[in-house]
Amino acid sequence: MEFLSFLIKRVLWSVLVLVGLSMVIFVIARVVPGDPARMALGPRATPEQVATMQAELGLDQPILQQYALFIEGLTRGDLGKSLLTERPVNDDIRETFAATFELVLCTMILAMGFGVPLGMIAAYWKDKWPDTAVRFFAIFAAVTPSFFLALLLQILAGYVLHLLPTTGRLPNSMEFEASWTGLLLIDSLISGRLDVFGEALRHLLLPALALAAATMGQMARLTRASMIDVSRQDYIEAARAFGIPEWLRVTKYMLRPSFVPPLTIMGLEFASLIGGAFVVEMVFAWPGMAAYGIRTILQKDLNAVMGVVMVSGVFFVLVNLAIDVLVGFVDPRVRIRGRR
Amino acid sequence: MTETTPDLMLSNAYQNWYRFSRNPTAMIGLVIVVLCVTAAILAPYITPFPDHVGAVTNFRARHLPPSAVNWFGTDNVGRDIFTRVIFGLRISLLLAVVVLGIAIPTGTILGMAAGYFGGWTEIIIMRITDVALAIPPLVMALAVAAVLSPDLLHSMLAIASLWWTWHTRMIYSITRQLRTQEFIEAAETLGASKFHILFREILPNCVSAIAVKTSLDCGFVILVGAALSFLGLGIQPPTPDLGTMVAQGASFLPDFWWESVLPGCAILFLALGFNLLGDGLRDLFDVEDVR
Amino acid sequence: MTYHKLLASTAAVAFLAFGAPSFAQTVVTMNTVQIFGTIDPAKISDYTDYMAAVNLYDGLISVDSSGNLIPELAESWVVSPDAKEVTFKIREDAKFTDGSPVEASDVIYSIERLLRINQGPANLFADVLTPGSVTAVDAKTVKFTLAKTFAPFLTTVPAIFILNADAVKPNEGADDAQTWLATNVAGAGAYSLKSWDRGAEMTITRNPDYYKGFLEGPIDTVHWIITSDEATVKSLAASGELTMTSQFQSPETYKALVDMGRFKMVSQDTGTAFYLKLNTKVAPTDDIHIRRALALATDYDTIRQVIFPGGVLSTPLPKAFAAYHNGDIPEPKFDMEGAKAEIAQSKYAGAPIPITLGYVAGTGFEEEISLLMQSNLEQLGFVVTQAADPWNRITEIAGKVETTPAVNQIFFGPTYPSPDSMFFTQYHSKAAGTWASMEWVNDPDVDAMIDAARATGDTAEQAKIYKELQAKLDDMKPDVYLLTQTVQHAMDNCLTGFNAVPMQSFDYDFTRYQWTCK
Amino acid sequence: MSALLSVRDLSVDFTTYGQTHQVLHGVSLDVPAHAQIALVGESGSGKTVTMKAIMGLLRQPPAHIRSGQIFYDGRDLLTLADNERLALRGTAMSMVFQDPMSSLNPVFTIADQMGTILKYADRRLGRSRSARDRMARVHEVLAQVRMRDPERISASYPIMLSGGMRQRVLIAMALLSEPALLIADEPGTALDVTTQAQILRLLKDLVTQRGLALLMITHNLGVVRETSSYVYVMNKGRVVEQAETATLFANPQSDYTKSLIAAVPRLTGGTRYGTVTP
Repeated sequence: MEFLSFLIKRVLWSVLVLVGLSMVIFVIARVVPGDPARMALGPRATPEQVATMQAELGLDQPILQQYALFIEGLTRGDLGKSLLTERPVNDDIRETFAATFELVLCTMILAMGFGVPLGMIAAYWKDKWPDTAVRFFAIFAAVTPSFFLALLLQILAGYVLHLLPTTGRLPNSMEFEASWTGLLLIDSLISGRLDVFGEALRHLLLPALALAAATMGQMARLTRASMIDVSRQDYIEAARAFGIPEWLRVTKYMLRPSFVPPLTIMGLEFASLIGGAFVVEMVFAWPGMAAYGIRTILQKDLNAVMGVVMVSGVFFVLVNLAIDVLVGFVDPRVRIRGRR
Repeated sequence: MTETTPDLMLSNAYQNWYRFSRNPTAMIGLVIVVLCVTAAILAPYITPFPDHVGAVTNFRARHLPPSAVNWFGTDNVGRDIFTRVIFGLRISLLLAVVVLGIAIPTGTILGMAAGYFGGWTEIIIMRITDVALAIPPLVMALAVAAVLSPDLLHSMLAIASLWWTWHTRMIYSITRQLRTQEFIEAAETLGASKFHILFREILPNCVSAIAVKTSLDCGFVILVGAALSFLGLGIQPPTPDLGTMVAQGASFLPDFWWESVLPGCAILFLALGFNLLGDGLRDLFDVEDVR
Repeated sequence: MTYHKLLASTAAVAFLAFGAPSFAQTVVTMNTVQIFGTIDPAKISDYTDYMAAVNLYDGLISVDSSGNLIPELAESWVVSPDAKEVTFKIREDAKFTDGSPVEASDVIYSIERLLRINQGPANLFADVLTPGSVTAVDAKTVKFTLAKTFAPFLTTVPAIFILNADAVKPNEGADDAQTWLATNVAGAGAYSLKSWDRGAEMTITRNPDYYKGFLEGPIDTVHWIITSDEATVKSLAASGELTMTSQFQSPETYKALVDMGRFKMVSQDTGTAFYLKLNTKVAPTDDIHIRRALALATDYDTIRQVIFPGGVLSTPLPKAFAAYHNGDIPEPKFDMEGAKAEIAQSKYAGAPIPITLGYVAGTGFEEEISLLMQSNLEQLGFVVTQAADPWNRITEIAGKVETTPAVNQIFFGPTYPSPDSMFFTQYHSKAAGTWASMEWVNDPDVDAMIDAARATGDTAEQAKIYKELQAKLDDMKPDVYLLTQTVQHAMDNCLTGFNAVPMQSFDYDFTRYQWTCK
Repeated sequence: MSALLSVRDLSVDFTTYGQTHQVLHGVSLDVPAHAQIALVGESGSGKTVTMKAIMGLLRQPPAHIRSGQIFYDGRDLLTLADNERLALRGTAMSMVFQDPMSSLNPVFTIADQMGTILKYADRRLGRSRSARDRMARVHEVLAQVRMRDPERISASYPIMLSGGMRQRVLIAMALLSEPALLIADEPGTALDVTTQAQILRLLKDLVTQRGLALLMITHNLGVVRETSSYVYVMNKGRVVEQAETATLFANPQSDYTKSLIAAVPRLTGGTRYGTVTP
C-alpha cells in the first residue's frame, strides 16, 4: 500500500514537472525574434497572408491566452501544425518517435548489459588489472564526444571495413511496414520477417554503440563504486562471517543493493542520452525524432520544436517513473518507506 | 619492511598530497589540465602560425598531412591545424569557465537555501530543479541558439541555465545532512545569523564536493559545447572551435583524416584531463557521491 | 485475359510475395542537400522542389538540354502573330496516373488554382494570366490569352504542372486542396510518390503505364536521401547504397568516389551563375568604389580552379545564353592594387571598413570562399564579420534591406529558359525582397529595360536590350561575378542520361535516364 | 591448555598511505569450552582486529599477519586453506554483529537471509534439509531469541523491524547451526540502554543454557561484569592485563585498567565508535 501511495506521489510529481516544462518551452518559443508566420510563408508572402497566418497560430492574442491555447492543445494531445512539414506535429513525432525509441531502448540495453557486468568485474578485482582496464574504458567512454565516436565508428565499420551499414534503419531496397509497434526489431519478428530483423539489427548497431558508450562507461563506473560501497557494508561482512560462499555474496548479496544507485542515476542521465541522440541521429541519418528536432530547430519551426522538447521531457519523466517502479522492486526500502 | 614512526597524525596537507600523488590517474589529469590551460593562455607565443587563427588562406598548402612543419597537418584552406587546435582550446575552456561561473554560484546558493530553510523555499527550488533536469542541456542550447542566433554566448547561457540544477541537487543533499548536525545547531543556539550559518558553517563543508564536481563538469560542459559546434551552432568562423573543426574535417574523411580526428582527439584529451583530475580529487576528498 | 498473360501476372505476384525483386528493379539512390519543401505544383519554388515535381507531374511542354521547348502533354502548340495567344493541342493518349485522360479542363483548373494560391511559380504569370485567360477550345485543345505581350511566356509554361482536376476536387477542403496536395500526388508524371519523410528521404516509383513510355533500361525507383554531410555521402557510396551524388559535393568527395571504381564523374557547364551579391543600399557596399574594390579583391582563379569548379562569368548573364551574352565586357581580374586604388576613392577611405560576408551555413566551399575573401579584404583594411546562416534564414533576412548582409554568396540559375528569368528575378524592382535579389538594385532604368525586352517578340531587339542591360549592370557592379557553375555529379558507371537543362532542376527528370548494365 | 580457542602471540600490521603500522603486538588469549570470556579495550586498542583475525575477516591487504597462531579445537586456523576456513564460519564459530541497523541485508527478507545461511551451513556439514525444514528451523531459532511472531518476522524486510528486533535476528542467525563458539562484537551498543540490557540478558541466557563458549568484545566494563567470568584488557595493540572478572574489578593491576574502571559510570551510554579500521 505504501508503494501505491509512493507511486501516486511520483505520478503527481511527474505531472508537475511536465507543467513546469510546458512553461519553460512556451517561454523559449515566444522570445523568437523572427516572425514564425512570415518564415512559414516564405519571402513572397503578402502582409495579409502573414496576418492571417498569425491569427491562425494565435500569435495576435495576449501571451497568457496563447499559453492557455498551447496547454489546451497539449491536453488534447494536439501540438499544432508544423510550419516546416505542414502536417500536424503529432503525426511527425509519431512517425519519428518509434525510430528514436528503438535506438534509445537498444542503447539502454547495451549500456546496462555491458556496463553493469563491467562494473562488477572491476569491483570484484578492485585495483587489479581488470579494474584498471574497466576504469580506463569507462573514463574514455565518458569523455569521447558522441559525435566523434559516431564518426569514427561510421568511417571504421562502414567505410574502411565495410562491416555494417552507416545510415538509416533499413536498406532502401527492403520493403517493410512497421505497423504494430513501429519498432522494426519487434514488428519484423511479429510478421516473421527474419531478413528485416537482421538488417534492422545491423543498422541499429553502430548508432546504438555510439550513443551507448558514454552511458555504458558511466554505468560501469557507478556499478563499480556502488559495489565497492556495498562490499564495505556490515551486512556483506556479516554474510562472510556466516559462511555464505563468495560467488553468492557477489551475485546476490552485493549485486541487488548495488543496483539501486546506478539505476536511479541512469534515470537522471537519461536526459543527456536524449541529448546525445540528437547528435548521433544526425551523423547516422537516423530517421528519428531527434533528427527531426534538429531540422525543425534550424527552420525555426516553433510548434515542432516545442513538440519535440515536450515529448523528450515526457519521455524523460516516463522513463524515470519506470525506473522508480523498478527500484521499488529491487529495493524494499523504497517500497516501504516510499522514497529513495 | 621499513621502520616508520607510528605517527598516525600525518599532517593533513601531506597526507592529501601523498594520496593524490600516488594516484596515477589523478596526476595524469592534473598534468593534462595544466598543460591545456597553459597552452591556451600562451597560444599566441607557442603556436607555430599564430596568424592562422584568422582568415588566412593558402590554397596551395591545403590538406597537407602532419609533418615537422605542420604537426597536425593543414586544413581545407591551408591553415595549420595544430595552431588552430591550441587556439580552439581557448573557446572550450572559456565555455567551461562561463557556464560553471554562472552555474556553480547559482546552484550552490539555491542548494544551500533549499536544504537549510526547507519548507516552501525547498519545494519551489527543488521542483524547478526537477523541471530543468528533464531538459537535455544540448537540446536547450540548440533551441535557444536557433531561436536567437547561433552564437556562442547564447549557447553558454542556455547551457548554464540548466547546468546549475546538478549543483543545486548536490549542495541540497549535503546541506540537508549538515542541517541536523551539532555544530549547526550550536551556531543556531548561539544566535548566528542565517547568512553566517549558510556561508561560514555550511559552505566550507561543501567545498570539497564542489571542487570535485567542478572538475568533472568542466569536462562535460566542454563535450556539450563541442557537440553544439559540431551541429553548426558554435562560434562563427574563422575563429577556431574544436567541434566545428571536427564537423568540417569530417567532410574529408578518411583521406584527410587528421582534419577531424586530431581536433576530436584534442576535445577528448581536454575532457579526459578534467575527468581524471575530478576522479583524483574525489578519491582525495573521499566524496564518493559526487559524479 | 489470355492464359499467357495470367501466367505472367501470377509470376509478378509471386515476386512480390517473396519480396525478392532486387534483380529486376533498378534503383537510383541520390543524395540531395536541401529538403523537399513541397510537392504541391502551386507552391514549388526552389531547385529541390522541382526535382520531385518534374518526376511526379507533367506539364504541357518541357525543356531539353539546349533550352529548346519540347512536347510533353501537349503534342503541338501555335503562337499567334502578336504573341498574345498560345494554343496547345493535348496528346490523344495523354493520361493521368489513375488512367483518366488529360483534358483542357484539367489545364484550366491547374492554372486557376495556381493563380488563386499565388505562390510558387505564380509570380511568373503575374499580370500575364488572369482568371479566364485560359480557355478550352475543345476537350483536347486549350488556349492561353495573355493580358499583355510577354515575350518569354512560352518558356515559362513548363513550370505549370497539370493536376488531375477530378482527383483533386473531392479533396479541396477549405484551402483549395493545399493540405491534400501537400502529401498526395494527382498528376500525369512518370513516377508516383511512394514515401516521403520530409527532411530525410523521398522515394518515387515508376508508373509502368506512363503514357509516353520509357527508354531502354528505365529507372524503376528513385530514392533521395537528404544529407549534405560529405562523410555520409562517402560511406553511403562505399556501402554500395548510393547511385549518384548531388551536385554540391566537395572535390575531395568526388575524388574519393571515383577512386572506389564504381563511379564516374559527369561534368557539364550550365546557365547557373554564382555571384557575390552586394547590397547596394547598406554601408559599405552602397559605394560603387567599394563594390568595384570587392570585384578586384576576388581571387577568381583560386575559386574556380581549387574551391569550386566553374567557368568564367563576365556579366550577370552566363555565356550559356549565347545569343544574349554581351561579349564586350571584359572578364573580371584579381588585382589587389586596383582594389586599393578604388577604396582610396570611396567615401569610406582612411578608416577600417566593417563589412559582413554572408553565406549558407554548412556549405564547405562557400565557407572557403568566404575565408578567402576575408583574408584578402583584411589586407585592404576591411574588418570582416562572417555570417553563416541556414538557407531558410537567408530567405528571411533577404526580405529587408537592413537585414541583408553587405556581401552574399548566391547561386542563381534560370527558372525558365530565357534571359528574362535571370534579369527580372534578380534585378527588377517588382521582384525585390527575395534571396535572388539581395542587391536591392531598384533602378527605374533597369526596370524599364527588362520590361522593354519582355514586351517585344523580336529576338534581335531583345538581344540588343539585354546586352545594353548587361553593360549597365556591369557599370553599377551590384555583383561580383564569381563563376558559371560546372555541374558535377559522381554517378554509377551504369547510369547515363544526365544533361544539364537551363530550367530549374528539369535535368533530374528521370525518364531521361537509363541504366546501361544488365 | 585445552582451550576451544587459543590465540598465540598474534602480531598484525596495517599499511595505509604507504606507511606500515603494527597494530597488534603479540596478543595471546584463550577461550575454554563453555566459558564466557571478555576482551575489553577502547577504540583503537586492537580488540576488533583480534576478533576479525579470529573470524578470518581481516582484509589482506591492508592488514598483514606478521606472526602468531590461532588454534581452534587444536587446528591452527592461519594455516588452513580459504575454503576450510570458510567451512568453520557460522558452524563451528559464529558471530553476533554489533550494529543491527547495518548488518542485515536491506533488500532481502529475514527468511531469505537466514534460510541461505542455514542452507550453506548444512551443505558444509554434509547435512541436507528441505526448504520447508529450513523454514521450520528459522522459526524455531527466532522463537528461541524470544521473538513473538516468528512467521511474520521472517517474512519481513529488515527495515520493517525495530533495532532490538534486528539485534535478536542477528543473534538468531549466529545460533542457526549451533556453533560451539560465539563471538559477540559489542552487541546492542547501537541501541538504547534498556534494549541493550535485554539483549545482553538474552545472550547470556542462551549461552549458559546451551553451554556455548562466548567471546565478548566490548569497550564497556559494565557489559563485562554482566556477561563474563574472565577478562582480557587490551591497550595499543597489546594485552595489558588478564584476570577473573571479579578479581579485575576488585584489584586492577595496570593503570590503564584502573582508568577504565574509573570511567565506567560515564560510559554506560556508550559510543558506537569501537573499531580501528583505517
